[in-house]
Amino acid sequence: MSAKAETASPVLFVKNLSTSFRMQDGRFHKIVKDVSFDVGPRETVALVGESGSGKSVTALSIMRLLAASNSRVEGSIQLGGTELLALPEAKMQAVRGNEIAMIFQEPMTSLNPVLPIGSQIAEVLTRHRAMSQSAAHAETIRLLEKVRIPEARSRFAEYPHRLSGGMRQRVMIAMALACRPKLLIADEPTTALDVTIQAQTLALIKALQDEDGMSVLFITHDMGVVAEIADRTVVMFKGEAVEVGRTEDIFNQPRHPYSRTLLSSVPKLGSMTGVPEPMRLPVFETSRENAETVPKARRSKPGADQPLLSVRNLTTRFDIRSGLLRRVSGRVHAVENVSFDIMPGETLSLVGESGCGKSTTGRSVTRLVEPTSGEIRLVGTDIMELNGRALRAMRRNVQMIFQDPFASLDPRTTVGAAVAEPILTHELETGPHVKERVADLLRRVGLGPDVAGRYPHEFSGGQRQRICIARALALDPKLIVADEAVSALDVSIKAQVMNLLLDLQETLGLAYLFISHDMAVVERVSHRVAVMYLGEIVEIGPRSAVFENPQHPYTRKLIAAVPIPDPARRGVKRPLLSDEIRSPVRPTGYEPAIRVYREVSPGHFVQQWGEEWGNAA
Amino acid sequence: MKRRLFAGMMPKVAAIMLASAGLSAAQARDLVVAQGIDVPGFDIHNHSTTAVEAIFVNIFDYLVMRDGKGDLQPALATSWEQVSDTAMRFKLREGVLFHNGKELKAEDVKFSIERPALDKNVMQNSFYNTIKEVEIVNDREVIIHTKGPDPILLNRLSRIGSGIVPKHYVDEVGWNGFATRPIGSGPFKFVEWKRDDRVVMEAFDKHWRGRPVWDKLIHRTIPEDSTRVGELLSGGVDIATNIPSQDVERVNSSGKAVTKPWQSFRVMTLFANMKEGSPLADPRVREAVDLAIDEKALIDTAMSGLGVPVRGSVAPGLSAVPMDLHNTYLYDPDRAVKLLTDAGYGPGQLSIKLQGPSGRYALDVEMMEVIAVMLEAVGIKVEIEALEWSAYQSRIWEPNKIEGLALIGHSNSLQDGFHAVQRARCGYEFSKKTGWCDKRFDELVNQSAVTVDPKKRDEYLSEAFHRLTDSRSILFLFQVQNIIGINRAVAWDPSPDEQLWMFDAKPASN
Amino acid sequence: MADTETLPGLSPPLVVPARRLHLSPLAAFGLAMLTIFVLMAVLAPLLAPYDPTTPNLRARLVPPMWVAKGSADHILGTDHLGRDMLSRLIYGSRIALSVGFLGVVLASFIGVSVGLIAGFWRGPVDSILMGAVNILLAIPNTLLYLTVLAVFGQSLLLMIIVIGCINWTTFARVVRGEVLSLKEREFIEASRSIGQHPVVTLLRHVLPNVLGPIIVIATLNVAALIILEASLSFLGFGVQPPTVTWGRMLADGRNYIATAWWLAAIPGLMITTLTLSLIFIGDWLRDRLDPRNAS
Amino acid sequence: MINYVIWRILQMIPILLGVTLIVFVLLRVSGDPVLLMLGEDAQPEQIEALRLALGLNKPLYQQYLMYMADLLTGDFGNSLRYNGQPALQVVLERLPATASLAATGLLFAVVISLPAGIVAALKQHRMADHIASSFSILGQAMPNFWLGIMLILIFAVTLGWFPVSGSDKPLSVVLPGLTLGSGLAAMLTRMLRSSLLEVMQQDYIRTARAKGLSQSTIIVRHALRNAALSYLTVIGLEASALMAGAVVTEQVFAWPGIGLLAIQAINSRDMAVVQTIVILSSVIVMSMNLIVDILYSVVDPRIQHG
Repeated sequence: MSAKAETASPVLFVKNLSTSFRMQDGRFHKIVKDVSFDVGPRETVALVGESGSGKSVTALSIMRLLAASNSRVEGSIQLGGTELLALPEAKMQAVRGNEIAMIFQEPMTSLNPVLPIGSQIAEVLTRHRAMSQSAAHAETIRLLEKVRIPEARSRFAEYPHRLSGGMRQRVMIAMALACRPKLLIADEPTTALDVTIQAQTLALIKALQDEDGMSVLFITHDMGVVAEIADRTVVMFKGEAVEVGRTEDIFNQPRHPYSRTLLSSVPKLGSMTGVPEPMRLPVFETSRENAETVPKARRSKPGADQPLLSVRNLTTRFDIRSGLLRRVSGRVHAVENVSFDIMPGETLSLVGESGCGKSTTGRSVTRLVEPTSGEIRLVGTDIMELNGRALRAMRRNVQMIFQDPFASLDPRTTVGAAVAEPILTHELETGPHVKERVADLLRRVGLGPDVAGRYPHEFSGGQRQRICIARALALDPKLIVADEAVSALDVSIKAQVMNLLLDLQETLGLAYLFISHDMAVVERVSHRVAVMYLGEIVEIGPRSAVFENPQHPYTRKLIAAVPIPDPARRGVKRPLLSDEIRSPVRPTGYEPAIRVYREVSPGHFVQQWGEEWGNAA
Repeated sequence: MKRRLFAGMMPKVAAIMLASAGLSAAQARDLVVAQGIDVPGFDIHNHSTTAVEAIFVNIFDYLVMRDGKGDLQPALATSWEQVSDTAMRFKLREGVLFHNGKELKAEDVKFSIERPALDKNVMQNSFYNTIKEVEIVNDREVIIHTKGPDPILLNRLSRIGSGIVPKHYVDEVGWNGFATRPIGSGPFKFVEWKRDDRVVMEAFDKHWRGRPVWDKLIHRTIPEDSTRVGELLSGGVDIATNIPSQDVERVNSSGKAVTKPWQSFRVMTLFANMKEGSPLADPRVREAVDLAIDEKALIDTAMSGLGVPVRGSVAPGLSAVPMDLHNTYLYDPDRAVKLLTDAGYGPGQLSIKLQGPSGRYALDVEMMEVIAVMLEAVGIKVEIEALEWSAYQSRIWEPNKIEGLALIGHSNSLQDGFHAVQRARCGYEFSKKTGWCDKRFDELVNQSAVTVDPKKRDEYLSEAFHRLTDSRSILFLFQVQNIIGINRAVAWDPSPDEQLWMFDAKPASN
Repeated sequence: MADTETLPGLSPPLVVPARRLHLSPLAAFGLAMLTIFVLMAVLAPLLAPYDPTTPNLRARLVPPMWVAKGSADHILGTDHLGRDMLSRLIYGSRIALSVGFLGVVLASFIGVSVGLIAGFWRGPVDSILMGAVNILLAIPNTLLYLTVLAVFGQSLLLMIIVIGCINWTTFARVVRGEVLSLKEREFIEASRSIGQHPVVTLLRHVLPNVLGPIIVIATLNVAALIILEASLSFLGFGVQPPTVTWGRMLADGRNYIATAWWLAAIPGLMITTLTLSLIFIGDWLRDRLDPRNAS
Repeated sequence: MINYVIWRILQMIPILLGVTLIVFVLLRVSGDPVLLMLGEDAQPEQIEALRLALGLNKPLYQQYLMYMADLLTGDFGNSLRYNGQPALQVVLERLPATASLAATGLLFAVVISLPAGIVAALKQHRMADHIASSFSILGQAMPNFWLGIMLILIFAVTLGWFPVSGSDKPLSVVLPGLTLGSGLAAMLTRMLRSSLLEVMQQDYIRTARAKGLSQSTIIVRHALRNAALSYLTVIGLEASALMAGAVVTEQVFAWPGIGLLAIQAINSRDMAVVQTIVILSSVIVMSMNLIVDILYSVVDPRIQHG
């Protein structure tokens, strides 16, 4: 494939592309600086970089979708020899959706919620192909079938909200491919999807590319995805294309220090095979070339015999009310009969896809949501019995770190006040000691005490997450529930925060309930892992046991779906599945099946699965 | 329908412009009269407002009726004679038809007059309760018996409360039915009533005076003054009552309409709280207040010159009132200051509350503001409390509720001196408000009520009027004059009794 | 069901430090005018050339000085009782502003309290409070004002109280909606998870974050109340004389539109200017306080 | 859907109870209606008799219970002002006039605000936007009665294009409709502008642009329906303002609807009529809100009332 790409003339040719935006001061600031690359016929080029690297702006510049009033695009963009930047808007409209099509990151918001999906696809056909309504209708159904949407005919009149995220992204793809464009620009098309759905979607794009023979410009931050699909890769950093080359070359011999940082920071699934303990990630400091921190194995000891947290038969359900009298018509079985222990100083990871109940489990354990039944013992005390003041006092022992560092801090409270709040609430320190303690905590998470007077918006995502960790540490908790604590962070930052958590665990003897959907991260930080599916734990055990010897079909599926950031390992053709993540909503009176667990090896339990998994394993 | 309205708007606009230019209301032989208030229904015995009566007169007739000068003229009764001190005989006009074609007979007269006289629950009862019985002599003759001598029986009978209604029709539909679909014998017959909008009447062909020149008479209710003036100027209405004085020039210079003064029997007064403890209990203080108010200036400023200063409840057109109290006033601020000093009040030491309604009488609030300035000029501090009408009414209605001075306007629906003073008798409504009781006054008023001899009666009442004036329990300010606006295409002279009797109106000859 | 709890365009809480509040020209105009009006109200006795309530019977309906027959004695002319329009306007600003601002302060206090409590605790408290909101929302406000003022009389204080007690529903609805969405935000959950007392959480973390929408609504509400006062005066239920109010001046001046235009035009202009200023300020605050515009 | 409507109607009951209670209490603690009924020449005996006849001598709560019992049988009491006619009949008679006025006002508001809002949003910060925005701000800053009087002066008295007042001619409804609709038009224009601007920033609009659709298709097909939600919200919220505005507008134009009736009834303490108006207009407001909610689900398929 890639051989072909280099000989033929490129489909897309971008030269010295610069994009500037008018800022609040009224002047134009360059966001994309002098970027040049090309995309050959049938070739897939990945544009990779972290948030703010200008990769999406580059894509929007190519499509000329930036508002003309406050943006300026310079340089040259040629599509099949036509200079796009010189086209009048009306002509450009004829190019968009026709010769270049685009799919976006958020399938949830990228479809118009008030129009049926069929008509949104048919619209492209009537616009560019001058088809009649009925012809467009028929072609739309063909497209829906092409993107493997089951029962395509009946889906035509469906509205987007009735579809799952994966389905919506398929609709987006169908829409993009409607006119058989020369070039498909895919802007983080799988980032918002669960990992199994991501795998399906990537496979679909690949298959369609082969069928239609189009070129793809693939924008992503995920090195795994890059390795999986890209023939060539453009690494972007602060608006510049710092490295352009064949994907294998960039992965094997990254030349630019930033490329190296990016690659080294990514936890690779399977890289922990044979390592018993969680391990720090290597972090390259981009500013200092070759300043490499050697990854150290961590030896935090899950010491005592007595579990710190002991959860038995935890069940949390939410009522769904409907009808005239607001009767309970169904229940979300968010957490169903879950039991596990966490030892002091140990990390137990809950892993699973959206809707599997992992977050609800975390919140139930701290009683931020009210569990339906079960027993939660923290250092011997049953938390379920506590109320009011006692409950608030208990919270000293368990703290939480949340996914979104931007939402986790009150925008109107200074960092210092945020960190001091728990101290003052529980009257741990008084007077000047509070300040000292806050400074100490901030120092501990790698921030200076001088940041105490600043407001959250002045910090980056990673720094904010550090502040949240400092706040969580303020009460000297024994257990921290980290709910997707690193998921929203950029690759390099993610590594730093993961390392911080590991360091803190060692020095303070913390236990973590680490909730994540990212298998690679989980593999890196956990002592033990529990895989959740539809509110239940389907497999639990020591990390190495679960990852190296997965038993449950779901665990296997999950591990298989993770893209590996290693171009050498790609090409393993996945079957084009279109199964969905199932919903934990049950009718009232639903009795969950009684589950039996089998002990595979010491401490490694797997749920006996039923018919539904069939031969999937 | 809406859609069509807008689709066809532009051509229609043009059409309407042409229409309003070419056709005046007069040529269409419709007469449109606009007032600020609507009728509450057509039960003529159950209302209490002159403006309502002003509409009714076009539908109903009385036994006797006042002419433009206020003199009594035969109407349904062609002649009358005093049979005894307590009985009066009336001969009825022949061939008078009700709007439904039935002839008006003595039994209708008996029925129509005995209801207000004998039914205590109707509002007009207080005006008719001197009547004991109506005796039918024959179809064309009745004798009205009163409980005692009643010198103002004819006054009573020339009011709308004694309008003659068809007995058979009321028997058939009841008073509630009558209230919405009335039948009378007046020059116009009722067609339609849309509440708060319009009463439509059409000419009654067989009216005994002859057919009115107007095909239709429409009374419209337009509460907002400026809108009413706008309608007058745009030709939407032909006659509009209560034109604000500031618009007089505008109306007259418009070329479309003219204004004419419209007499009213209403006299504006200040009721004084002269009960124990009130500073106004001191006659010197009341006199000082009286002398401090420059009625002429008050009329000229607040009322734009509309009004006549009075010292009693008197107006031209009323019977048995001492006209020496008309067009006169006392104003002597220096003496007022001295009186106050004598009474023990230095400048600024006396504080009086001035209560009044807001929006009930023309320019009522302005009146209070000017009065306050005048009182302050002699050293009386004034606190104004202006209330929306019904709140005001409920505030001062109960006895002893006036705190200092209260602005009240009273009309005279019996058009007789007796009615102007009778409520000031001890224990009656006015006396309850002011606290003023005077034996001699009560005696005079009571005497007048049973004295048939007009000369003696006038003497009694004149003395009573002066006693009331001198008591200064009520300070009389001025007789109200209103302004009525009339389209130049209509010839009509307003009568002094505040009635809008449109039989008289004719298209202007030009 | 649609989420009608938040006013579109107002919803997201705000993150803006003072120094980022660039003034737009319109907002600058609004702030300048508001400052002038406030100064006018405060300094009324010093600024007004005449007593606003004393009629001058010799100088009635004098037009403004720049009009023919105008006089420099009365810059903005006099009314039908010869009272100086300029002085009345200056004093009138006191009532306009106090009805507007005090009414809104009271309304927002009630509304914000109700909204906070209802949104934060939900359950039966929420049902009862929102029931009250729905009752008040169902009754056309003007009818309610008229009825209450007709019943209890028409003092300025009462008017402010009545406005406060009726007008709070918007605040309650919006605040409740904000609280409901804030409650989903992780920093509120974080506050719970450190064991903070709910009331403290409410006051320290929820309240400051709903202030933005409150300020915007309040600003626009002040404008609405000034117009309301004028409308009530028009219907005869306004603040009673001799208290001077712009609304009453405008309402009384309506009968002079054709003959002495300045009686209505000048207070009308004042009301419009003040309202415009407040709307400008409100719009500007809305734009500024919206985090989407904060970068 | 039907279940939802029934559910919403059931929800109105406690609200209506609250409404009746508020109005009842307010009016019963007000002045004595009997005095207003009987007029200036009433005798004390008459007053007493009428008080007794109306049950005004009973304790308040008994009067309220009596009233509620009557309401349930469809008896809203009798009008004092209109010689004891049933209040419900008096009010219902006026409803069509107010309904046509409100409908016209709403129509004007929509007809004005749709193009104005779209133009303002599309030409953001340009002349058309400034003009549309200025008018809408002026519309909000101008009291209804003032606008009404000016319209009469200009378009009826001076130009003679429309009738000054009343409701009998075909064009009568234009000026009052415009007066009533102006405030709503202004608010809707502002709302449509800002919600269109907001919608235009949404991802799906970017998608539509990426499909190569023209600007007009994007607005008509993709943006307007989404902006319609907040547009509808405002109409729902302003339903009661429309009813309230009718009071002033009807007074100015002598429009014989329930607004004018309300003023008269309050002034004459015609309690039965005032109560009936308030209850009826609450029902209207709630019904309008219900309609708006149902329209939501027409506009937005995500909302389902099941």
